[in-house]
Formats: sequence, structure tokens, C-alpha cells
Amino acid sequence: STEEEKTEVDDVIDVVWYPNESGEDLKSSRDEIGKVIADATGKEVEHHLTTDYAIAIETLVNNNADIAFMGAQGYIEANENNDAVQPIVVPTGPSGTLDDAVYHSWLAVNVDDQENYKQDGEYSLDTIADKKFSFVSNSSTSGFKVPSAGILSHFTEQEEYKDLTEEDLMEGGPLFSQVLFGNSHQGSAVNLLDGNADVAAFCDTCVENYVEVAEGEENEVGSIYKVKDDAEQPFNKVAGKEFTLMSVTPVLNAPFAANMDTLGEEDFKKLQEALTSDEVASNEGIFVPEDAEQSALFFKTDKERFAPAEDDWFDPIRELQ
Amino acid sequence: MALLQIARLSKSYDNETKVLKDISFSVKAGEFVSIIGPSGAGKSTLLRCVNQMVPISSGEVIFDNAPVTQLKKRALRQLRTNIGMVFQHYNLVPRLTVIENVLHGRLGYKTTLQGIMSRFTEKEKEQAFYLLRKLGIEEHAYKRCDQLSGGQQQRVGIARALIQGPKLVLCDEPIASLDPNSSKIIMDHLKSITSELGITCLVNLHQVEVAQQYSDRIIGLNQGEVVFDGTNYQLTEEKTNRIYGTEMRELITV
Amino acid sequence: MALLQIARLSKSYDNETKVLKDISFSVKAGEFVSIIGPSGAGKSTLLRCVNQMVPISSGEVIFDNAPVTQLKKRALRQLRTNIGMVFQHYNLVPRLTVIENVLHGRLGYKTTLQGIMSRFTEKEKEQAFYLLRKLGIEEHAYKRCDQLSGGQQQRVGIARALIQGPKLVLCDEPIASLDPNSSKIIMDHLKSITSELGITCLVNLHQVEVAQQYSDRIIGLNQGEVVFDGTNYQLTEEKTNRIYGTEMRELITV
Amino acid sequence: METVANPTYMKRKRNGRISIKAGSKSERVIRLTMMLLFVLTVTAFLLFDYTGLELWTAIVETGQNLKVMFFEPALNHFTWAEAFYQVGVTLGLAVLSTIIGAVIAFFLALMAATNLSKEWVTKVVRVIVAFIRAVPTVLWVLIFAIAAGLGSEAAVLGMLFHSIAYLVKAFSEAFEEVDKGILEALRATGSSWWHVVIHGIMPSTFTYILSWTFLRFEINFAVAVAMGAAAGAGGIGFELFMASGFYFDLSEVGFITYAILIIAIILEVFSTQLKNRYFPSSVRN
Amino acid sequence: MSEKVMQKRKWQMTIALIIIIAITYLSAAITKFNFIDGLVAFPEAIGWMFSNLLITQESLEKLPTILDKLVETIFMSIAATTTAAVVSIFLGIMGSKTTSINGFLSTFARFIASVSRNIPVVAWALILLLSFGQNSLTGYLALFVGTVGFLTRAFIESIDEASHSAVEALTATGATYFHIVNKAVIPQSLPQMISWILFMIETNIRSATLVGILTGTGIGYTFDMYYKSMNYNVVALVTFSIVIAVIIIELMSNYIRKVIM
Ligand SMILES: Nc1ncnc2c1ncn2[C@@H]1O[C@H](COP(=O)(O)OP(=O)(O)OP(=O)(O)O)[C@@H](O)[C@H]1O
Ligand SMILES: Nc1ncnc2c1ncn2[C@@H]1O[C@H](COP(=O)(O)OP(=O)(O)OP(=O)(O)O)[C@@H](O)[C@H]1O
Ligand SMILES: [Mg+2]
Ligand SMILES: [Mg+2]
Repeated sequence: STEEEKTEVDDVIDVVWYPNESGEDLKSSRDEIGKVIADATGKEVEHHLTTDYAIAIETLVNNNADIAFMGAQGYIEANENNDAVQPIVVPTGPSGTLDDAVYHSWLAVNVDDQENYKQDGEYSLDTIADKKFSFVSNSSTSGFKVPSAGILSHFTEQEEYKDLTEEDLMEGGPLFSQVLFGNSHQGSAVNLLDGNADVAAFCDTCVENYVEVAEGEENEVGSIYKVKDDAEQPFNKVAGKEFTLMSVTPVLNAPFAANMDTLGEEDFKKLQEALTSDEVASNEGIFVPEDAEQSALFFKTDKERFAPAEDDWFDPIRELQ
Repeated sequence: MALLQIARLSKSYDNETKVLKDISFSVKAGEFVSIIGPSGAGKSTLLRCVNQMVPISSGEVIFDNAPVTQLKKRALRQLRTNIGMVFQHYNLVPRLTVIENVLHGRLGYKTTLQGIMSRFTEKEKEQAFYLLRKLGIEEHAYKRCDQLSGGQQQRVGIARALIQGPKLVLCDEPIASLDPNSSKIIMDHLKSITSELGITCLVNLHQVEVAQQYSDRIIGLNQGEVVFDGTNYQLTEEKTNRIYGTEMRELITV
Repeated sequence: MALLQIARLSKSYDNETKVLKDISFSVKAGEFVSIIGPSGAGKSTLLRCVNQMVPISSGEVIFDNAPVTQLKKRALRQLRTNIGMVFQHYNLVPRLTVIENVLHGRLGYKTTLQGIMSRFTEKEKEQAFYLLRKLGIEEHAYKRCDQLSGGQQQRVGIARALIQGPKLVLCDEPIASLDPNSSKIIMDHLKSITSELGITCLVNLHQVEVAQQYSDRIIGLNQGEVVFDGTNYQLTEEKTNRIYGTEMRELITV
Repeated sequence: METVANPTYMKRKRNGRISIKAGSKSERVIRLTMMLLFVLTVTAFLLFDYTGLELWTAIVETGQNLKVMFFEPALNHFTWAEAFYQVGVTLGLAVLSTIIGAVIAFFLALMAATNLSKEWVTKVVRVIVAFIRAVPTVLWVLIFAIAAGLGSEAAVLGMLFHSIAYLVKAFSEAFEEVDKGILEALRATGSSWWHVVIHGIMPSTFTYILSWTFLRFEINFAVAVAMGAAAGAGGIGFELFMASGFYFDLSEVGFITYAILIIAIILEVFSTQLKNRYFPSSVRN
Repeated sequence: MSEKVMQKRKWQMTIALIIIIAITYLSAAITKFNFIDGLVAFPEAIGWMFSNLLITQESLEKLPTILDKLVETIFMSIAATTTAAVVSIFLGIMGSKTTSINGFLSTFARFIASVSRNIPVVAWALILLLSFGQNSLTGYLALFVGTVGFLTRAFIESIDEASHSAVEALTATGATYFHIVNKAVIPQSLPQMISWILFMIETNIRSATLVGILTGTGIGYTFDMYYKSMNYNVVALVTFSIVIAVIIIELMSNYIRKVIM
């Protein structure tokens, strides 16, 4: 019964951001999005930054926020707990469609010890046993869900690890000597680069502001990335360090999700319309040109824009569970 | 006409030992009655039974024709407004002024809200000043109570009891903490309450001499029983011994 | 032969007012000397100057042929082992047993390490028991000090001073916190220390009568100056007045 | 001085030496407690998981970090104005949870004081308070963050719990110390329960209540910082978390630490004065 | 004096009340706290708790791991408290007026105490996390630093309270400084100190949860992990275990306190 009392549509739109997007460097991106929302609905927008995935997700689930920019995994959890949570839009890939609306979950190791992770010249997951591993957060799609699913399916085939569970991966347990959580993709990457972890999981887009390809192609196993010399914090203390990718898995792009009960059908429509407009697609404050100095949520390499998405678009991630 | 009638009153705190056993006596309006007896005899308990500060175990207390023991909350509060009480340790709120403490005596007439808002009428305040003047401490009206001497504090206590407009004033060893001088002043004031205002006084006392000097009537208590009830002329040495037990008596006169 | 010689001793706490002014006297071994004087005269300060609990400002204190004022740390400790001290408030460690408190008197003879390890010899412990028996409190040896009466605590204090094997015992108002009975016991014990053990006693006292009754010699102090020094026969009423100032005297005899 | 062994009152230890300890229960318990703590501590160090730790490097690094923090404080991600604002938010959270807590605690304390309330009510309130105290504040805040959503409401509600528990204990003890006679005297005039509270209890305990409340405010400031960092409650604590956990910006951590330190020390000076003034002996938190 | 004094007091009270209300209002404004929302949120949150924080059979399976972490946390708190107590005794003796050696050391001890106490434990946790990484020692150290500050202040007070008179008496017997501290000061203040240590252990278990969340150690980490994976049944179990542990330790220390004081 309490549900019903609270599910009124009010005239403030609360937007929740994950820790990854809560940094000061993304403020201009956040504000730009906020402006679009405000213009489309004529309502006031309040941003809520978080230190924690779970809080962000639950806030949306419990009708305490209207909109969240959340990972696919977070969206699925939110949707499971509250049907009213639905995707509004997803940023597309360079093609301008949802077909390549993916980013990549990496398993990375430091260049200097790359040989330790190869068997017969090929990278092999077997080598990560008993290593110090860094995830992002256990509600992260590309920083936990996707890599842990891969690791689990690999190891549970072996006799020694056949009882391995997702929780074992969170706690260290039989597989890893220690498990760290960076609490953000940036944090996980830094865990690797400053030597606290041997192997780290994080995603490409979250660190693209700080690193550049030094060798090989983007998003290809074996490619070497180097931290830019003038990288913003937290990467400034590991500037110039290099890592290489031992595994690359494509992950569905993160949606802007709405709580239909608190946002209301009307505003949902307005928002979807506004966000998918060409105007937004060409807004350089939101889709920042690739060569720009500044950090941003989304970059324009080709025809990137927002596209409406349906709930079942996320089924591939659901199936990972 | 008896203002207060006590009949077969018994009291036990722990349901085992009886502190008061089968006490009966009555007090006429305007009388000055002293209760004497050794420590632990039950004097304080007796006074507290009169205004129901402690519930009685059996027997009856009839005050002003109303059966005290059957009173419920509201009626009990009203009963208490008619009975003033004066304590050995004055029991004033030390951080408040004299006048505030005196006005506490009017709280029984207030609704909860009035009391919380400290709404006292001008008339009540004037009366408080009048009483303080009568008791000779008007000049201290705005002092904090803990800045007064014991004798002065006791006079505030008396003023607080009188402003209730009581028919009966119960005094539990009002002078036990005072020096001889202050004691005399207090006893004189209490005496004048009966003689001038016609208010009945029931006073617990330790000092037999004082009781004899001031009382119309003396009640002697020992181990919860009335062992003497009469005027001070009737209180012979032998009777005193009976009240206090022989050895006790010796100690007290030292 | 003088055990203690004080010459032209002056003391000031704040470099302005002199608490002791130019004091000179000497005490023979085995003497029982009382120091009397009004509050603030400097009695306590004088005692503390003897064992250098406070540094003196000028003058000399010679104890057992050694110039006290020039002693450095180690030698000072050694001096203090030879001088026992008894305090008005006993100054025991309340949570420790009687016997432990007595044994504290031996700490002056220990190295830091021995003391910290509580290494007391059997002989020392036996001696402690012996002293407690002499003082009549052996039965309380294992009680905590805060469970004893004032008089008993003071006897523990005396035992602590005596176990040092001192040549001189300084007592700062040893009976000021005690009732008359206990006072008598304590003074008798102190007296017997001089008479039986031949230890010199220097005692601050408030009560002129007690001083007269027990002392071989009385020193009267007023405002930091010695205004009387003689036997109790020489202490006339006029002299007493001079020590206390006239009004004071009246108050004290009340 | 001769000594004679007298066995009557002397106690001897097993090895024949004379005992000087009373051997009382309290002594034994003290010794036992200290031994237990010692053993547990040693065990703790043996049990610790030292994975991934290179002690010496870590110590050196910490030293360097502290140097950067304390000698090169700087603001990089926000301005002075924002810093002030964030400190204000933290103070605000502390104020709200303290004041609301004090008001609620006042009423609960009336119920928890044995001289003002029925025995069973007292017991119930105390058990609830004990339970609340046992749950760490951060868990309250996190739980409220999920249940009540982001924003200061969750933080304040979460922090309220401990404030109330702490103040109920302090207030009710103060109430219980009010002279029984005063309450009796007021009751004897026919005063109602509320009259007794307002005219007897309140004036007698007013300064205590104020001082305790302020002491709690001092604690709540620290709690508010912690909640900002650990539970995303906002304020300077959140900035501290971002500076350290996200940007790894030690200079900024240093700056924020200084800001917190200054406020905390000002509050401490105040509360020490209050304590000295109104509480003669030491105060237990 | 007279009526004016009372009037003035009334005014002062009114002004004080207004100031308090103003401060509250200001705080609400700056933190965007909405009283109505808070009031509404409370029953809702309680409702949420009762419907979500349930200990289920399934969650009970996690009990061994939880207890394991809880024990680790308790050990961490005890170790931090006792080792801090050792340091604090020295600082306390240096800092107390009764036993201070010189003014400089005394000020130094008080300064250390004040700084380490007033830098919030979260700051220590975050700083130490950077170099000590995610292990028990980080949590231990964070608690240790804060505890040193707190206990030093408490010990200084306890020692100050222990009466000066025994110190004077022992000085007069010729005892050395260390004798005096050991025989007069410590015995007198030891029960107080133990009481503070016990109190601090309780406090530290609660703080350890906080520190654990930040540094990924102990029960705090366990809580955080299940919290983040939104497994609220286990969250409830973790919370419940902490509560039981704290209450048991509180009862134990209350008992000890009662016996030794
Ligand atoms: N609140 C109480 N609960 C239990 N026993 C009580 C209580 N008040 C008094 N008593 C007991 O009742 C007996 C009578 O006490 P009371 O105070 O009435 O004696 P009293 O004659 O006033 O003595 P005193 O002269 O010492 O004031 C005593 O044995 C006392 O211990
Ligand atoms: N530690 C101190 N610092 C400063 N002044 C002191 C100190 N001790 C004593 N005085 C001052 O020295 C003067 C003499 O004090 P002292 O204690 O020696 O007197 P007394 O004769 O022992 O008095 P009483 O009979 O009250 O014990 C007093 O004026 C006192 O205020
Ligand atoms: Mg009585
Ligand atoms: Mg003196």
C-alpha cells in the first residue's frame, strides 16, 4: 500500500548516476543531459551522485528517483525488482543503430608480466588461478558480471573448480589468492597498474579518456594500451604505464532507465523523443568529438546517437546469469 | 467535625512487614497535631498515606468527608490541592527562583497545558508575594532557591504549601535540618498558620520538647502503632519512654 | 648533636611573597618537636623544605651533616629514604592492600627495575608485618586501604614511613582528619617512635593542647616567621596569642 | 629493627614467599582480562590475512602519502566556495540528526527514567535502545539509503538512531539524578505528570541536556563525515571519498582532512569546556 | 533584580529557541532535508526493512563465512584497541599533569592525541588503503590510529583523576619516577583504563564495520558485498550477527566493569 502513496509524479526529476559517472570531470556531460531532460519536460532536474552501485539501483527501484544511467546488469536487476523500471534510450555504436551498441569488457594484465599469462604463446584463462584479481563492483556489468561469467564457465569445466560459484569470486576463495574491488572501472584499472592486482577487469569506454593504444588494434586481444602522459586523476600517478588485453568481451551498452511510476508515461514519451532527436545527436556537449581534450560520457566517432531500446534487448546479458 | 479521619489504617511496602499497623485517629479542623516517635516508626509513611503519595494496604482515610483511598487520578490530584506538604529537605527546585517555586503550589489547579506554558494569573502572583512578605522573605523573591539559607528555603516550602489554599498542611520533620534559631522561626510560622488562618497542621517531629511546646495534641508512634494520643500535659516521662523505648530516650536527651 | 639544622631558610612560591622568612632552628636526634601556627603560616611548606619536596629559595638545610639543598637527583632520593613522611590525608594508594602500601616505603632502596618488578625481599615483608602488628592493624594487612577507617589508614601511613628506617619522621597534621579517639592512638604511636626507637619527629599540629601534651619542644610559626621556640612550659597564653593572633585564639578555644 | 615471623595473619604463596596481594575477585578479574586481551591480540596478529602486503614498501609509501597530504594540501576538483558548502552540508547533517535526535530522545528518556515511568516501559525502552546501539551507524544509513532513497533524509534518519540511543541513556540518567524529594513535593501539590516534568525535571537538568546534546553534536560531525564517505550521504565526507578512492588525489585528501580537523578541534574545545563546567568527573561516550 | 531578571531570562530562552530553530532550518536548507519526506520515509523504510531484511534458510548457509569474518573483525578491533592502549599509556603518562616529565612532552602527547582522534577514521582508512591495500592490517591500522587518540585523552583524564597525594607520598620515600608511576599511578587508574579499553573494543567493532566497508576487510566487507549484490537476506543475517556480537561483548564488559570498579 505504501507503494501507491509514493508513486506520484512530482515536478522534480531525480537523476541517479553510477560512481563511474560521478566524477568531477564528467560534470559538464551530466549537466548537458540534465538540460535536455529539463527542456523536454519543463521540470527541474536534480542530479544524485553515488558511491555505490546498489544504492543507485535501489533508489530507482524504490521510486526514489525517476531516471538512472545504469549498466545493463544494473538495469536487469532493477527491472527484476520493479517492473516499472524500463529503458528509455541506449547510446548506439558508430553505425547509429543498436546493432553495434556495445562496449567491451576487458581482462587486462601489465605488459611486463604478459608472458606469465600465456600458454603456448596464447593467452589462457588457466593462468589467472591464484593471482590477485581486481573487479569493479559486483553490480557492474562489464566489470564483474561479464568477466565472472566467462571465468566461471571456463573453470567449472575443470575437476578442481567444478563447485566454483560467483560468490567465491567475490571473496577470493579457491580460485584467486585475493580479490579486490576498484569500486569504479578507473579504480580497477589503477589497481592493476599500480601493482595491487595482477589481473583486472574493466571496460573500454570507462577508461578511454585516460589511455591510448600503443600497439595493435583497439579492442583486440594482445593489444597494448598506454596511460596518457597527461591523464587525469586517478591515472596521473600511473601515467605512461602500459597494459595488455588478455580477453575482450563485447557488452551491451548502458541504458538510461526510467521508473515509469515516478516519471509518468507522458514525460517518458517526451524524454525518449527528445533524447533520440538529431539535435541531441549533434550536441557536442553530449556526444563530444573524439579529438576533444575534455572527458565525456559519450564520444562521436561516426553516427553515434541515442536510440530507443526495449526490455528484451537486454536478454543476452540476462542469459549470463 | 473531623477534617481527617484515619481508621484501621495498615501499610506495608513489601507485603511482608507492616510499617503501619491498624492506626486509627482523627484530626479536627484547626488543630495542630504533632506526631513523634523513633526513627523508622512510620511517621513519614503515615503522612504520605494521608495524601496518597503511597497507596495504603488496608483501612480507610477520610479527608473532608471524601474517602481518599478510592480516588482515581483526577480526583486524587484535586484532593492533593487541598493538602499542602512541607518537607525536611524543603524539596525546592534549586535552579528556579523563589517565586517560581512558590507558584508551583498552584499547578494542581491547572490543566496540563496551562501548567506547561507556566500560565499563572496576576492574582496568583500577587498572592505569592503576599505570602512571601508574611513569611519575611519577600526580598529574596527573585533569587535562586539554592542561594538561600536552610531556614529561608523552608519558608519558601511553606509558602508553596499555603498558596495551594489547603485545608490541611502535612509537615515531615520541617525543622530537622535547621539550626535552633531557624527552627523557632519555622515552628512559629506553622503555629500561626493554625491560629491565624485556621488551617489544620499535622507535623512529624523528632524533638519531644518542640512538640510539647507547640502542639494542641501529640500522637506517639512506635513500630507502626499509636502508643500515645493526647495533649502535651498527658505526655509524662513514662509515656515518652514508651514511645521511644527506654534507651532511645536517653540517647535523645544527650 | 643536631640531626637537622635549618639556617636562614626562606621560601617563596611565586618569587614575590615570601611564605617562609629567614627561619633558623635546629633539632636534636630523638627530639619530638611540634610546629604550630595559624593556617597559611607556612607549616607545611617548612616540612616540605626539609626533604626538598619543594626547592628552597635561600638559606640552608643541613640534615645528618649533609647540605640538603645541594643534593642532586640520586643523592636526594637517598636523603629521602632517611626521612619518613606522614600526611594529613594519609596519601595511600587506595586500591592497593595495606601491606603493599607499607612496602612502598622500601622503594627508595630499590633500583628502578627492582621496584617495577615488585621485588621485595622476604625480610622486608616480614618487617612490614612486624610494624603492622606493633601498630595494631596486622589483621587488616590484606585489605584494600580504602576499606579502612581514617585512624587505621593513618597507621598504615606511619608504617610506611617507619619501614624506610628513617632518622627523622615529618608529620603534616597527622591527626587533623581524625576523631579524638583515633587522634590519641596516632599521637601515642608517634610519641613511642621517639621514645622507643629514638627516631626524631617533626610534627605540624593545629591543636595547641595536643602539641603541649606530647612535645619536647614547640615551634610557633606566624606568617612565615618563627615567633616562638621553646618547651611547652614556656608557651604562655600570651605567647600563644602571639602565634595565632588574638582573635584566632578565641576561635580555636571555642 | 628486629623482625619476628608471625604466621597468624601472613599469607604465603605456594613457593613459600609472603604474598602481598589481596587475591580479591577484582584483582583476579583485572589480571584475567589483561591476559585474555593479550592472548587475543597475539592470536589476532597470527590470524591476519597478509596477502598482497609488502610491509616496508607500504610503510614508506604511507609516509610519502602523509607527507603529500599534510605538506601539500590543495584543492583540485572543487573550489573554496564548494568546500565551504560541503563542510556546511556535513555540519547540517550533524545538526539535524542531533537536534531531531535530542527532541525524540527527550521524550524517550522520560519513558526510560525509572523515577518517571513504569518499570516495564523503562525496560522496553532500554532494550530497544540497546539493540539500536549495537547496530553500527553505517549499517543504519546504508539500509535507509536503500529504503528511503538518496538524499539527506536517509543519512539523517540513519544517524538519528545512534544519536537517540546515546542521548536517551544520557538524558535518562540525568533525569534519574533529580532529587526524589523535588518530584514528591510537586506531586504533593496535585501537579500532573507533565507539570512535574516541566517544572521539576526540566529546570534541574537543563544544562545537562544542553551539554550532552552538544557532546553528541561533536560525535555526529565525525559520523556525518564517515557517512558521506561510506554511505554516499554527501558533504565533505563524500568529497573525501572521491578524492581518495576515485581520484587518488592526496593533496586534496590533505586539504579536506585539514578542513575536517579544524572543525573537529573547534568542537572539541567547546565540548571540553562544557564538560569541565557541567560534569565534574569523566564522561563516558 | 526583580521582575526584569525573569523577563530577561524568558527573553534569553526565547532567543535561544529561535536560534536553534533557525540553525535547524538552515541545516535543512543546506542539506536539502525535507521534514515531511523524512517523516514519510521513516515508516516506509521500516516497512521495507521488515519485508526485505529477513533471515532465510538460504541465507543461514552463509553463516560460517559470516562468522569467520565476524571473528576476524572482533580480533581486529581487540588487537587495535590493546596495542593502541599500550601506546596510549605512555602518551597518557606523558600528557597527564600528575606524571608529566616536562611541558614539551605533555603538549606533544596531547597534540598527537588530538590530531589522531580528530582526523576521522574514514580518512585514515582511505589513506592507508592506498598503500597497505585491501587486507586486515589496513583496517587494523585505521582503527589503531583513532583509538590511540581517544584512549590517550581518556587515560590522561583517568591519571589526572587518580589523586596526586599518593604520588607525593611516594616521592617523599625516595622512590624513582618509574616506581611512582608503576606503584601509585597505574594501580589507581588501572580499573578506569580497563573500563575505557573495553568501551573502545565495543566502539571499534562498530567502527570496524565502517572501516571494513571502505577497505574491503572483515565483516564490513561481507556486509558490503551482499549489500551490493542486493542479497538482503544475507545482509540481515550479517547485521544480526554484528548486533549479537556487540551485545555479548557489551554484557561481558559491563560485568567486568562492575567487578573491577
Ligand atoms: N519507599 C519505601 N519502600 C520500602 N520501605 C520503606 C519505604 N519508605 C519507608 N520504608 C520503611 O518503612 C519503615 C518506616 O519508615 P518511615 O520513613 O515512615 O519512618 P519514620 O518514622 O519517618 O522515620 P524517620 O524518623 O527516620 O524519618 C522503615 O522501616 C523504612 O525502612
Ligand atoms: N604549591 C604552592 N604554590 C603556591 N603557593 C603555595 C603552595 N603551597 C602553599 N602555598 C602558599 O604558601 C602559604 C603557606 O602555605 P602552607 O600550606 O605552608 O601553610 P600551612 O601553615 O601548612 O597552612 P595549613 O594549616 O592551612 O595547612 C599559603 O599562603 C599558601 O597559599
Ligand atoms: Mg521520616
Ligand atoms: Mg598545611
